[in-house]
Amino acid sequence: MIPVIIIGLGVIMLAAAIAAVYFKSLLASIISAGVISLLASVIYLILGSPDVAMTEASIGSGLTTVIFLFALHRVRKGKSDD
Amino acid sequence: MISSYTLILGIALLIIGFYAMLTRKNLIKMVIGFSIADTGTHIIIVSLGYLRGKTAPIIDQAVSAVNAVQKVVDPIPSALVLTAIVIGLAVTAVMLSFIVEMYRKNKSLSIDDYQELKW
Amino acid sequence: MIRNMAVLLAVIGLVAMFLPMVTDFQERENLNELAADYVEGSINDLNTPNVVTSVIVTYRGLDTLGEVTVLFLATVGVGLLLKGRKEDMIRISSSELLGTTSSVLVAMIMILGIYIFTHGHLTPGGGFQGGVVIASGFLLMLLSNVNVKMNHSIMHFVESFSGVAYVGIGVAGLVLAIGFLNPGILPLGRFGELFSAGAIPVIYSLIGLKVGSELTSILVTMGGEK
Amino acid sequence: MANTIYNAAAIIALISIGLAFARMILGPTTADRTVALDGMTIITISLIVFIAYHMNRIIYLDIAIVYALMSFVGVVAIARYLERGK
Repeated sequence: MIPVIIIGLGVIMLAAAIAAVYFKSLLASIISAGVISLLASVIYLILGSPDVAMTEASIGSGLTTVIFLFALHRVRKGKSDD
Repeated sequence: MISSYTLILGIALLIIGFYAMLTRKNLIKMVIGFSIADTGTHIIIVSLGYLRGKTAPIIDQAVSAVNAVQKVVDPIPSALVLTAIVIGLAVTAVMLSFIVEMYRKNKSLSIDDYQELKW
Repeated sequence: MIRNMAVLLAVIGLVAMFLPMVTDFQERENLNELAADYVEGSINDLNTPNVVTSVIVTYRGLDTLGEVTVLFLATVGVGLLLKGRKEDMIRISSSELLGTTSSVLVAMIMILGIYIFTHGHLTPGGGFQGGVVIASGFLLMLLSNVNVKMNHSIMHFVESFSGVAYVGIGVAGLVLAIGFLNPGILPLGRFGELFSAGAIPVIYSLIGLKVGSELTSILVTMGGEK
Repeated sequence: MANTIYNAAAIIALISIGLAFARMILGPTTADRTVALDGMTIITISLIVFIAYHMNRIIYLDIAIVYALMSFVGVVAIARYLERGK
Protein backbone atom coordinates (compact mmCIF):
# COMPACT_ATOMS: atom_id res chain seq x y z
CA MET A 1 0.00 0.00 0.00
CA ILE A 2 2.78 2.41 0.94
CA PRO A 3 4.58 2.10 -2.48
CA VAL A 4 1.28 2.91 -4.23
CA ILE A 5 0.92 6.09 -2.14
CA ILE A 6 4.52 7.11 -2.87
CA ILE A 7 4.14 6.57 -6.62
CA GLY A 8 0.83 8.43 -6.76
CA LEU A 9 2.11 11.39 -4.77
CA GLY A 10 5.39 11.38 -6.72
CA VAL A 11 3.62 11.62 -10.09
CA ILE A 12 1.50 14.52 -8.79
CA MET A 13 4.59 16.28 -7.42
CA LEU A 14 6.49 15.97 -10.71
CA ALA A 15 3.47 17.24 -12.65
CA ALA A 16 3.18 20.18 -10.23
CA ALA A 17 6.89 20.96 -10.68
CA ILE A 18 6.62 20.96 -14.48
CA ALA A 19 3.46 23.06 -14.26
CA ALA A 20 5.20 25.54 -11.95
CA VAL A 21 7.92 25.97 -14.55
CA TYR A 22 5.58 26.43 -17.53
CA PHE A 23 2.63 28.39 -16.10
CA LYS A 24 2.25 31.85 -17.61
CA SER A 25 0.83 33.39 -14.44
CA LEU A 26 3.25 33.90 -11.56
CA LEU A 27 0.52 33.41 -8.95
CA ALA A 28 -0.33 29.98 -10.43
CA SER A 29 3.36 29.06 -10.34
CA ILE A 30 3.58 30.00 -6.67
CA ILE A 31 0.52 27.89 -5.82
CA SER A 32 2.01 24.92 -7.74
CA ALA A 33 5.28 25.24 -5.80
CA GLY A 34 3.19 25.21 -2.61
CA VAL A 35 1.60 21.91 -3.69
CA ILE A 36 5.08 20.36 -4.03
CA SER A 37 5.98 21.33 -0.46
CA LEU A 38 2.65 20.08 0.89
CA LEU A 39 3.00 16.62 -0.64
CA ALA A 40 6.72 16.42 0.23
CA SER A 41 5.79 16.45 3.91
CA VAL A 42 3.75 13.24 3.43
CA ILE A 43 6.80 11.66 1.77
CA TYR A 44 8.96 12.62 4.76
CA LEU A 45 6.40 11.09 7.10
CA ILE A 46 6.52 7.79 5.17
CA LEU A 47 10.33 7.84 5.30
CA GLY A 48 10.19 7.97 9.10
CA SER A 49 11.14 11.58 9.77
CA PRO A 50 8.15 13.22 11.48
CA ASP A 51 10.30 16.16 12.62
CA VAL A 52 11.19 17.02 9.03
CA ALA A 53 7.58 16.47 7.99
CA MET A 54 6.37 18.96 10.59
CA THR A 55 8.95 21.55 9.49
CA GLU A 56 8.04 21.15 5.85
CA ALA A 57 4.30 21.28 6.59
CA SER A 58 4.60 24.53 8.53
CA ILE A 59 7.18 26.26 6.33
CA GLY A 60 6.30 24.94 2.89
CA SER A 61 2.55 25.43 3.02
CA GLY A 62 2.45 28.63 5.07
CA LEU A 63 5.46 30.87 5.11
CA THR A 64 7.12 30.27 1.71
CA THR A 65 3.90 30.95 -0.18
CA VAL A 66 3.26 34.07 1.91
CA ILE A 67 6.78 35.45 1.35
CA PHE A 68 6.42 34.93 -2.42
CA LEU A 69 3.05 36.70 -2.30
CA PHE A 70 4.52 39.66 -0.40
CA ALA A 71 7.30 40.05 -2.98
CA LEU A 72 4.83 39.66 -5.86
CA HIS A 73 2.59 42.31 -4.36
CA ARG A 74 5.42 44.81 -4.04
CA VAL A 75 6.47 44.16 -7.63
CA ARG A 76 2.97 44.36 -9.04
CA LYS A 77 2.22 47.55 -7.14
CA GLY A 78 5.25 49.21 -8.73
CA LYS A 79 4.08 48.13 -12.16
CA SER A 80 0.67 49.66 -11.76
CA ASP A 81 2.25 52.96 -10.72
CA ASP A 82 3.97 53.73 -14.00
CA MET B 1 12.37 -0.38 -2.15
CA ILE B 2 10.57 2.66 -0.80
CA SER B 3 13.64 4.81 -0.58
CA SER B 4 14.76 4.09 -4.16
CA TYR B 5 11.44 5.52 -5.39
CA THR B 6 11.84 8.65 -3.30
CA LEU B 7 15.48 8.96 -4.36
CA ILE B 8 14.41 9.03 -8.03
CA LEU B 9 11.67 11.54 -7.15
CA GLY B 10 14.15 13.82 -5.39
CA ILE B 11 16.64 13.71 -8.27
CA ALA B 12 13.87 14.46 -10.78
CA LEU B 13 12.73 17.47 -8.73
CA LEU B 14 16.34 18.69 -8.46
CA ILE B 15 16.81 18.50 -12.23
CA ILE B 16 13.48 20.24 -12.94
CA GLY B 17 14.45 23.01 -10.51
CA PHE B 18 17.85 23.49 -12.17
CA TYR B 19 16.20 23.52 -15.61
CA ALA B 20 13.82 26.25 -14.41
CA MET B 21 16.71 28.28 -13.01
CA LEU B 22 18.61 28.01 -16.32
CA THR B 23 15.87 28.67 -18.83
CA ARG B 24 13.29 31.01 -17.31
CA LYS B 25 13.65 34.74 -17.96
CA ASN B 26 11.54 35.94 -15.04
CA LEU B 27 13.47 36.50 -11.81
CA ILE B 28 10.67 35.26 -9.54
CA LYS B 29 10.37 32.11 -11.68
CA MET B 30 14.06 31.52 -11.05
CA VAL B 31 13.51 31.72 -7.30
CA ILE B 32 10.62 29.25 -7.65
CA GLY B 33 13.03 26.92 -9.45
CA PHE B 34 15.48 27.31 -6.59
CA SER B 35 12.80 26.37 -4.10
CA ILE B 36 11.87 23.26 -6.11
CA ALA B 37 15.53 22.19 -6.28
CA ASP B 38 15.78 22.78 -2.53
CA THR B 39 12.88 20.41 -1.87
CA GLY B 40 14.45 17.81 -4.17
CA THR B 41 17.75 17.94 -2.30
CA HIS B 42 16.01 17.48 1.03
CA ILE B 43 14.10 14.44 -0.26
CA ILE B 44 17.38 12.90 -1.52
CA ILE B 45 19.10 13.35 1.86
CA VAL B 46 16.17 11.95 3.84
CA SER B 47 15.90 8.90 1.53
CA LEU B 48 19.59 8.15 2.07
CA GLY B 49 18.84 7.90 5.80
CA TYR B 50 15.94 5.48 5.48
CA LEU B 51 16.43 1.90 6.66
CA ARG B 52 14.20 -0.90 5.40
CA GLY B 53 11.12 -1.49 7.50
CA LYS B 54 12.14 0.78 10.36
CA THR B 55 10.28 3.60 12.02
CA ALA B 56 10.82 7.10 13.40
CA PRO B 57 13.56 7.52 16.05
CA ILE B 58 11.16 8.54 18.83
CA ILE B 59 10.69 6.28 21.84
CA ASP B 60 7.08 5.75 22.97
CA GLN B 61 4.68 2.85 23.41
CA ALA B 62 5.37 1.56 19.90
CA VAL B 63 9.17 1.45 20.19
CA SER B 64 10.69 0.19 23.43
CA ALA B 65 13.89 1.73 24.72
CA VAL B 66 15.65 -1.62 25.12
CA ASN B 67 16.18 -2.62 21.49
CA ALA B 68 15.68 0.78 19.91
CA VAL B 69 18.85 0.49 17.82
CA GLN B 70 17.31 -2.35 15.79
CA LYS B 71 14.07 -0.49 15.16
CA VAL B 72 14.75 3.12 14.18
CA VAL B 73 15.92 4.94 11.06
CA ASP B 74 19.05 7.07 10.89
CA PRO B 75 18.47 10.31 12.89
CA ILE B 76 21.39 12.31 11.46
CA PRO B 77 19.97 13.12 7.97
CA SER B 78 16.70 14.20 9.65
CA ALA B 79 18.59 16.60 11.90
CA LEU B 80 20.56 18.06 8.98
CA VAL B 81 17.50 18.51 6.75
CA LEU B 82 15.51 20.08 9.61
CA THR B 83 17.90 23.01 9.84
CA ALA B 84 18.39 23.16 6.07
CA ILE B 85 14.67 23.78 5.49
CA VAL B 86 14.63 26.80 7.84
CA ILE B 87 17.79 28.17 6.23
CA GLY B 88 16.17 27.68 2.81
CA LEU B 89 13.25 29.89 3.87
CA ALA B 90 15.62 32.63 5.06
CA VAL B 91 17.65 32.46 1.82
CA THR B 92 14.46 32.68 -0.24
CA ALA B 93 13.41 35.77 1.72
CA VAL B 94 16.78 37.45 1.08
CA MET B 95 16.64 36.64 -2.65
CA LEU B 96 13.13 38.03 -2.96
CA SER B 97 14.17 41.22 -1.15
CA PHE B 98 16.99 41.62 -3.68
CA ILE B 99 14.50 41.15 -6.52
CA VAL B 100 12.17 43.81 -5.05
CA GLU B 101 15.12 46.21 -4.78
CA MET B 102 16.27 45.45 -8.36
CA TYR B 103 12.75 46.02 -9.61
CA ARG B 104 12.66 49.41 -7.89
CA LYS B 105 15.83 50.46 -9.75
CA ASN B 106 15.09 49.14 -13.25
CA LYS B 107 11.30 48.59 -13.31
CA SER B 108 11.74 45.18 -14.88
CA LEU B 109 11.62 41.55 -13.82
CA SER B 110 13.21 40.11 -16.96
CA ILE B 111 16.80 38.91 -16.73
CA ASP B 112 17.43 40.38 -20.21
CA ASP B 113 17.21 43.90 -18.80
CA TYR B 114 20.06 43.39 -16.35
CA GLN B 115 23.15 43.51 -18.56
CA GLU B 116 25.73 45.14 -16.30
CA LEU B 117 27.78 41.96 -16.15
CA LYS B 118 27.28 40.85 -19.76
CA TRP B 119 30.28 40.74 -22.07
CA MET C 1 20.66 28.42 -30.05
CA ILE C 2 23.96 28.28 -28.20
CA ARG C 3 22.08 28.93 -24.99
CA ASN C 4 19.71 26.01 -25.64
CA MET C 5 22.66 23.73 -26.31
CA ALA C 6 24.33 24.86 -23.08
CA VAL C 7 21.19 24.23 -21.07
CA LEU C 8 20.81 20.80 -22.65
CA LEU C 9 24.43 19.98 -21.85
CA ALA C 10 24.02 21.11 -18.25
CA VAL C 11 20.89 19.00 -17.76
CA ILE C 12 22.55 15.96 -19.38
CA GLY C 13 25.57 16.48 -17.13
CA LEU C 14 23.34 16.57 -14.06
CA VAL C 15 21.58 13.38 -15.10
CA ALA C 16 24.93 11.68 -15.74
CA MET C 17 26.13 12.85 -12.35
CA PHE C 18 23.17 11.36 -10.51
CA LEU C 19 22.77 8.19 -12.58
CA PRO C 20 25.40 6.14 -10.64
CA MET C 21 23.67 7.16 -7.43
CA VAL C 22 20.41 5.57 -8.63
CA THR C 23 21.87 2.46 -10.25
CA ASP C 24 24.21 1.62 -7.37
CA PHE C 25 21.65 2.42 -4.72
CA GLN C 26 20.85 -0.25 -2.18
CA GLU C 27 18.51 0.30 0.68
CA ARG C 28 20.41 0.26 3.95
CA GLU C 29 19.56 -2.38 6.54
CA ASN C 30 21.37 -1.33 9.69
CA LEU C 31 22.47 1.84 11.43
CA ASN C 32 26.11 2.78 11.11
CA GLU C 33 28.19 3.03 14.26
CA LEU C 34 27.89 6.77 14.76
CA ALA C 35 24.09 6.75 14.46
CA ALA C 36 23.78 3.71 16.75
CA ASP C 37 25.94 5.53 19.27
CA TYR C 38 23.72 8.60 19.07
CA VAL C 39 20.56 6.53 19.58
CA GLU C 40 21.96 4.67 22.60
CA GLY C 41 23.51 7.80 24.10
CA SER C 42 20.31 9.76 23.69
CA ILE C 43 18.25 7.10 25.49
CA ASN C 44 20.69 6.09 28.21
CA ASP C 45 22.76 9.20 28.92
CA LEU C 46 20.43 12.09 28.10
CA ASN C 47 16.96 10.64 28.89
CA THR C 48 15.61 12.07 25.62
CA PRO C 49 12.99 9.97 23.80
CA ASN C 50 13.28 11.99 20.58
CA VAL C 51 16.70 11.15 19.17
CA VAL C 52 16.56 13.86 16.49
CA THR C 53 16.18 16.51 19.19
CA SER C 54 19.21 15.26 21.10
CA VAL C 55 21.28 15.22 17.90
CA ILE C 56 20.27 18.80 17.09
CA VAL C 57 20.59 20.29 20.56
CA THR C 58 23.48 18.33 22.05
CA TYR C 59 25.62 16.32 19.65
CA ARG C 60 25.43 18.90 16.86
CA GLY C 61 24.73 21.85 19.17
CA LEU C 62 27.43 24.03 17.70
CA ASP C 63 25.89 23.53 14.23
CA THR C 64 22.56 24.75 15.56
CA LEU C 65 24.18 27.81 17.10
CA GLY C 66 25.69 28.64 13.72
CA GLU C 67 22.38 28.03 12.01
CA VAL C 68 20.56 30.43 14.32
CA THR C 69 23.27 32.97 13.51
CA VAL C 70 22.65 32.51 9.78
CA LEU C 71 18.94 33.10 10.38
CA PHE C 72 19.76 36.28 12.31
CA LEU C 73 21.99 37.50 9.46
CA ALA C 74 19.20 36.81 6.94
CA THR C 75 16.80 38.86 9.08
CA VAL C 76 19.29 41.73 9.17
CA GLY C 77 19.80 41.44 5.42
CA VAL C 78 16.09 41.62 4.64
CA GLY C 79 15.72 44.56 7.04
CA LEU C 80 18.61 46.47 5.44
CA LEU C 81 17.44 45.81 1.87
CA LEU C 82 13.87 46.90 2.47
CA LYS C 83 14.67 49.69 4.95
CA GLY C 84 12.44 52.71 4.70
CA ARG C 85 10.22 51.07 2.10
CA LYS C 86 7.21 50.78 4.35
CA GLU C 87 4.14 50.09 2.29
CA ASP C 88 0.71 49.27 3.51
CA MET C 89 0.58 45.69 2.33
CA ILE C 90 -2.46 43.53 2.85
CA ARG C 91 -4.12 45.69 5.46
CA ILE C 92 -7.63 46.00 4.17
CA SER C 93 -10.75 45.86 6.27
CA SER C 94 -11.60 42.25 6.95
CA SER C 95 -15.03 40.69 6.95
CA GLU C 96 -16.88 39.69 10.11
CA LEU C 97 -16.30 36.00 9.39
CA LEU C 98 -12.53 36.25 9.02
CA GLY C 99 -12.16 38.54 12.04
CA THR C 100 -14.10 36.25 14.39
CA THR C 101 -12.50 33.04 13.11
CA SER C 102 -8.98 34.31 13.36
CA SER C 103 -9.43 35.82 16.82
CA VAL C 104 -10.26 32.30 18.02
CA LEU C 105 -7.67 30.61 15.84
CA VAL C 106 -4.73 32.88 16.72
CA ALA C 107 -4.92 31.81 20.38
CA MET C 108 -5.05 28.14 19.36
CA ILE C 109 -2.07 28.52 17.02
CA MET C 110 -0.02 30.23 19.74
CA ILE C 111 -0.82 27.47 22.26
CA LEU C 112 0.07 24.83 19.67
CA GLY C 113 3.39 26.55 19.00
CA ILE C 114 4.26 26.69 22.70
CA TYR C 115 3.27 23.02 23.08
CA ILE C 116 5.48 22.05 20.15
CA PHE C 117 8.62 23.69 21.45
CA THR C 118 8.25 22.75 25.11
CA HIS C 119 7.58 19.10 24.21
CA GLY C 120 10.40 19.00 21.65
CA HIS C 121 12.20 16.21 23.51
CA LEU C 122 9.10 13.97 23.79
CA THR C 123 7.12 14.31 20.55
CA PRO C 124 8.03 15.31 16.99
CA GLY C 125 8.72 18.97 16.74
CA GLY C 126 10.86 21.39 18.62
CA GLY C 127 12.19 24.90 18.56
CA PHE C 128 12.29 25.43 14.82
CA GLN C 129 8.81 24.06 14.17
CA GLY C 130 7.32 25.84 17.17
CA GLY C 131 8.94 29.12 16.15
CA VAL C 132 7.53 28.81 12.64
CA VAL C 133 4.05 28.07 14.02
CA ILE C 134 4.21 31.13 16.30
CA ALA C 135 5.33 33.30 13.39
CA SER C 136 2.35 32.00 11.40
CA GLY C 137 0.06 32.99 14.28
CA PHE C 138 1.39 36.56 14.16
CA LEU C 139 1.01 36.49 10.38
CA LEU C 140 -2.65 35.51 10.68
CA MET C 141 -3.13 38.36 13.18
CA LEU C 142 -1.53 40.75 10.69
CA LEU C 143 -3.63 39.49 7.80
CA SER C 144 -6.99 39.57 9.53
CA ASN C 145 -6.88 42.49 11.92
CA VAL C 146 -6.42 45.99 10.56
CA ASN C 147 -5.68 47.71 13.85
CA VAL C 148 -3.04 45.41 15.33
CA LYS C 149 0.41 46.92 15.66
CA MET C 150 3.61 44.97 16.09
CA ASN C 151 5.77 46.29 18.89
CA HIS C 152 9.28 46.23 17.50
CA SER C 153 11.08 46.82 20.78
CA ILE C 154 9.44 43.79 22.45
CA MET C 155 10.29 41.67 19.41
CA HIS C 156 13.93 42.77 19.47
CA PHE C 157 14.10 42.26 23.23
CA VAL C 158 12.79 38.67 22.99
CA GLU C 159 15.20 37.91 20.18
CA SER C 160 18.31 39.26 21.89
CA PHE C 161 17.32 37.82 25.27
CA SER C 162 16.89 34.30 23.90
CA GLY C 163 20.14 34.52 21.94
CA VAL C 164 22.09 35.68 24.98
CA ALA C 165 20.49 33.04 27.21
CA TYR C 166 21.27 30.32 24.65
CA VAL C 167 24.96 31.21 24.60
CA GLY C 168 24.83 31.68 28.40
CA ILE C 169 23.67 28.07 28.90
CA GLY C 170 26.51 26.93 26.67
CA VAL C 171 29.05 28.93 28.69
CA ALA C 172 27.56 27.58 31.95
CA GLY C 173 28.49 24.11 30.70
CA LEU C 174 32.05 25.34 30.19
CA VAL C 175 32.16 26.85 33.70
CA LEU C 176 30.95 23.59 35.24
CA ALA C 177 33.65 21.84 33.18
CA ILE C 178 31.34 19.39 31.37
CA GLY C 179 31.58 20.92 27.90
CA PHE C 180 30.00 23.65 25.80
CA LEU C 181 26.19 23.30 25.40
CA ASN C 182 26.08 20.14 27.53
CA PRO C 183 22.52 19.67 28.88
CA GLY C 184 23.85 18.05 32.06
CA ILE C 185 23.88 21.38 33.90
CA LEU C 186 20.30 20.63 35.00
CA PRO C 187 19.11 17.34 36.59
CA LEU C 188 18.21 14.69 34.03
CA GLY C 189 14.93 13.62 35.66
CA ARG C 190 12.86 10.59 34.75
CA PHE C 191 12.63 9.23 31.20
CA GLY C 192 9.62 10.54 29.30
CA GLU C 193 8.51 13.35 31.61
CA LEU C 194 8.15 17.00 30.65
CA PHE C 195 10.77 18.24 33.12
CA SER C 196 13.54 15.84 32.20
CA ALA C 197 16.47 15.56 29.83
CA GLY C 198 18.44 18.30 31.57
CA ALA C 199 18.69 21.61 29.74
CA ILE C 200 17.35 20.32 26.40
CA PRO C 201 13.78 21.69 26.82
CA VAL C 202 15.16 25.04 28.01
CA ILE C 203 17.54 25.33 25.06
CA TYR C 204 14.87 24.30 22.57
CA SER C 205 12.37 26.79 24.04
CA LEU C 206 14.95 29.56 23.67
CA ILE C 207 15.59 28.50 20.06
CA GLY C 208 11.83 28.54 19.50
CA LEU C 209 11.47 32.09 20.83
CA LYS C 210 14.42 33.27 18.76
CA VAL C 211 13.25 31.65 15.51
CA GLY C 212 9.69 32.88 16.10
CA SER C 213 10.72 36.50 16.66
CA GLU C 214 13.15 36.47 13.73
CA LEU C 215 10.65 35.03 11.27
CA THR C 216 7.97 37.44 12.52
CA SER C 217 10.34 40.31 11.92
CA ILE C 218 11.11 39.04 8.37
CA LEU C 219 7.37 38.80 7.67
CA VAL C 220 6.61 42.25 9.09
CA THR C 221 9.47 43.79 7.11
CA MET C 222 8.46 42.14 3.83
CA GLY C 223 4.75 42.66 4.35
CA GLY C 224 5.14 46.32 5.26
CA GLU C 225 3.48 48.12 8.10
CA LYS C 226 1.35 51.15 8.53
CA MET D 1 -11.54 -6.80 6.83
CA ALA D 2 -10.65 -3.57 8.55
CA ASN D 3 -7.41 -3.40 6.59
CA THR D 4 -9.27 -3.77 3.30
CA ILE D 5 -11.51 -0.87 4.20
CA TYR D 6 -8.55 1.30 5.22
CA ASN D 7 -6.69 0.48 1.99
CA ALA D 8 -9.76 1.33 -0.07
CA ALA D 9 -10.04 4.63 1.82
CA ALA D 10 -6.41 5.45 1.06
CA ILE D 11 -6.92 4.70 -2.65
CA ILE D 12 -10.01 6.93 -2.70
CA ALA D 13 -8.04 9.70 -1.00
CA LEU D 14 -5.28 9.40 -3.61
CA ILE D 15 -7.80 9.60 -6.46
CA SER D 16 -9.41 12.67 -4.86
CA ILE D 17 -6.02 14.37 -4.58
CA GLY D 18 -5.51 13.66 -8.26
CA LEU D 19 -8.89 15.16 -9.18
CA ALA D 20 -8.26 18.30 -7.11
CA PHE D 21 -4.84 18.57 -8.73
CA ALA D 22 -6.39 18.37 -12.19
CA ARG D 23 -8.61 21.32 -11.28
CA MET D 24 -5.54 23.17 -10.04
CA ILE D 25 -3.81 22.67 -13.39
CA LEU D 26 -6.85 23.40 -15.57
CA GLY D 27 -8.55 26.03 -13.44
CA PRO D 28 -9.06 29.14 -15.54
CA THR D 29 -8.98 31.58 -12.62
CA THR D 30 -6.75 31.82 -9.56
CA ALA D 31 -9.76 31.42 -7.29
CA ASP D 32 -10.30 27.92 -8.74
CA ARG D 33 -6.67 27.06 -8.05
CA THR D 34 -6.84 28.32 -4.47
CA VAL D 35 -9.94 26.27 -3.70
CA ALA D 36 -8.29 23.21 -5.29
CA LEU D 37 -5.21 23.76 -3.08
CA ASP D 38 -7.39 23.94 0.02
CA GLY D 39 -9.22 20.75 -0.99
CA MET D 40 -5.95 18.93 -1.59
CA THR D 41 -4.73 19.91 1.87
CA ILE D 42 -7.85 18.62 3.57
CA ILE D 43 -7.72 15.28 1.72
CA THR D 44 -4.02 14.96 2.51
CA ILE D 45 -4.80 15.24 6.23
CA SER D 46 -6.89 12.08 5.94
CA LEU D 47 -3.97 10.42 4.12
CA ILE D 48 -1.66 11.34 7.02
CA VAL D 49 -4.10 9.78 9.48
CA PHE D 50 -4.10 6.63 7.34
CA ILE D 51 -0.30 6.50 7.43
CA ALA D 52 -0.32 6.95 11.23
CA TYR D 53 -2.72 4.00 11.50
CA HIS D 54 -0.79 1.86 9.05
CA MET D 55 2.55 2.39 10.77
CA ASN D 56 1.01 2.15 14.24
CA ARG D 57 2.50 5.42 15.53
CA ILE D 58 0.21 7.77 17.47
CA ILE D 59 2.70 10.62 17.45
CA TYR D 60 2.33 11.09 13.69
CA LEU D 61 -1.05 12.69 14.35
CA ASP D 62 0.73 15.85 15.58
CA ILE D 63 1.74 16.52 11.99
CA ALA D 64 -1.90 16.42 10.89
CA ILE D 65 -2.78 19.16 13.41
CA VAL D 66 0.05 21.42 12.26
CA TYR D 67 -0.87 20.72 8.64
CA ALA D 68 -4.51 21.74 9.16
CA LEU D 69 -3.73 24.99 10.99
CA MET D 70 -0.93 26.12 8.67
CA SER D 71 -2.84 25.48 5.45
CA PHE D 72 -5.56 27.82 6.74
CA VAL D 73 -3.00 30.62 7.07
CA GLY D 74 -1.71 30.03 3.54
CA VAL D 75 -5.20 30.07 2.01
CA VAL D 76 -6.14 33.24 3.93
CA ALA D 77 -2.97 34.93 2.61
CA ILE D 78 -3.79 34.03 -1.01
CA ALA D 79 -7.39 35.16 -0.52
CA ARG D 80 -6.30 38.52 0.91
CA TYR D 81 -3.92 38.98 -2.00
CA LEU D 82 -6.71 38.31 -4.52
CA GLU D 83 -9.06 40.64 -2.63
CA ARG D 84 -6.48 43.41 -2.78
CA GLY D 85 -5.88 42.88 -6.48
CA LYS D 86 -9.46 43.57 -7.48
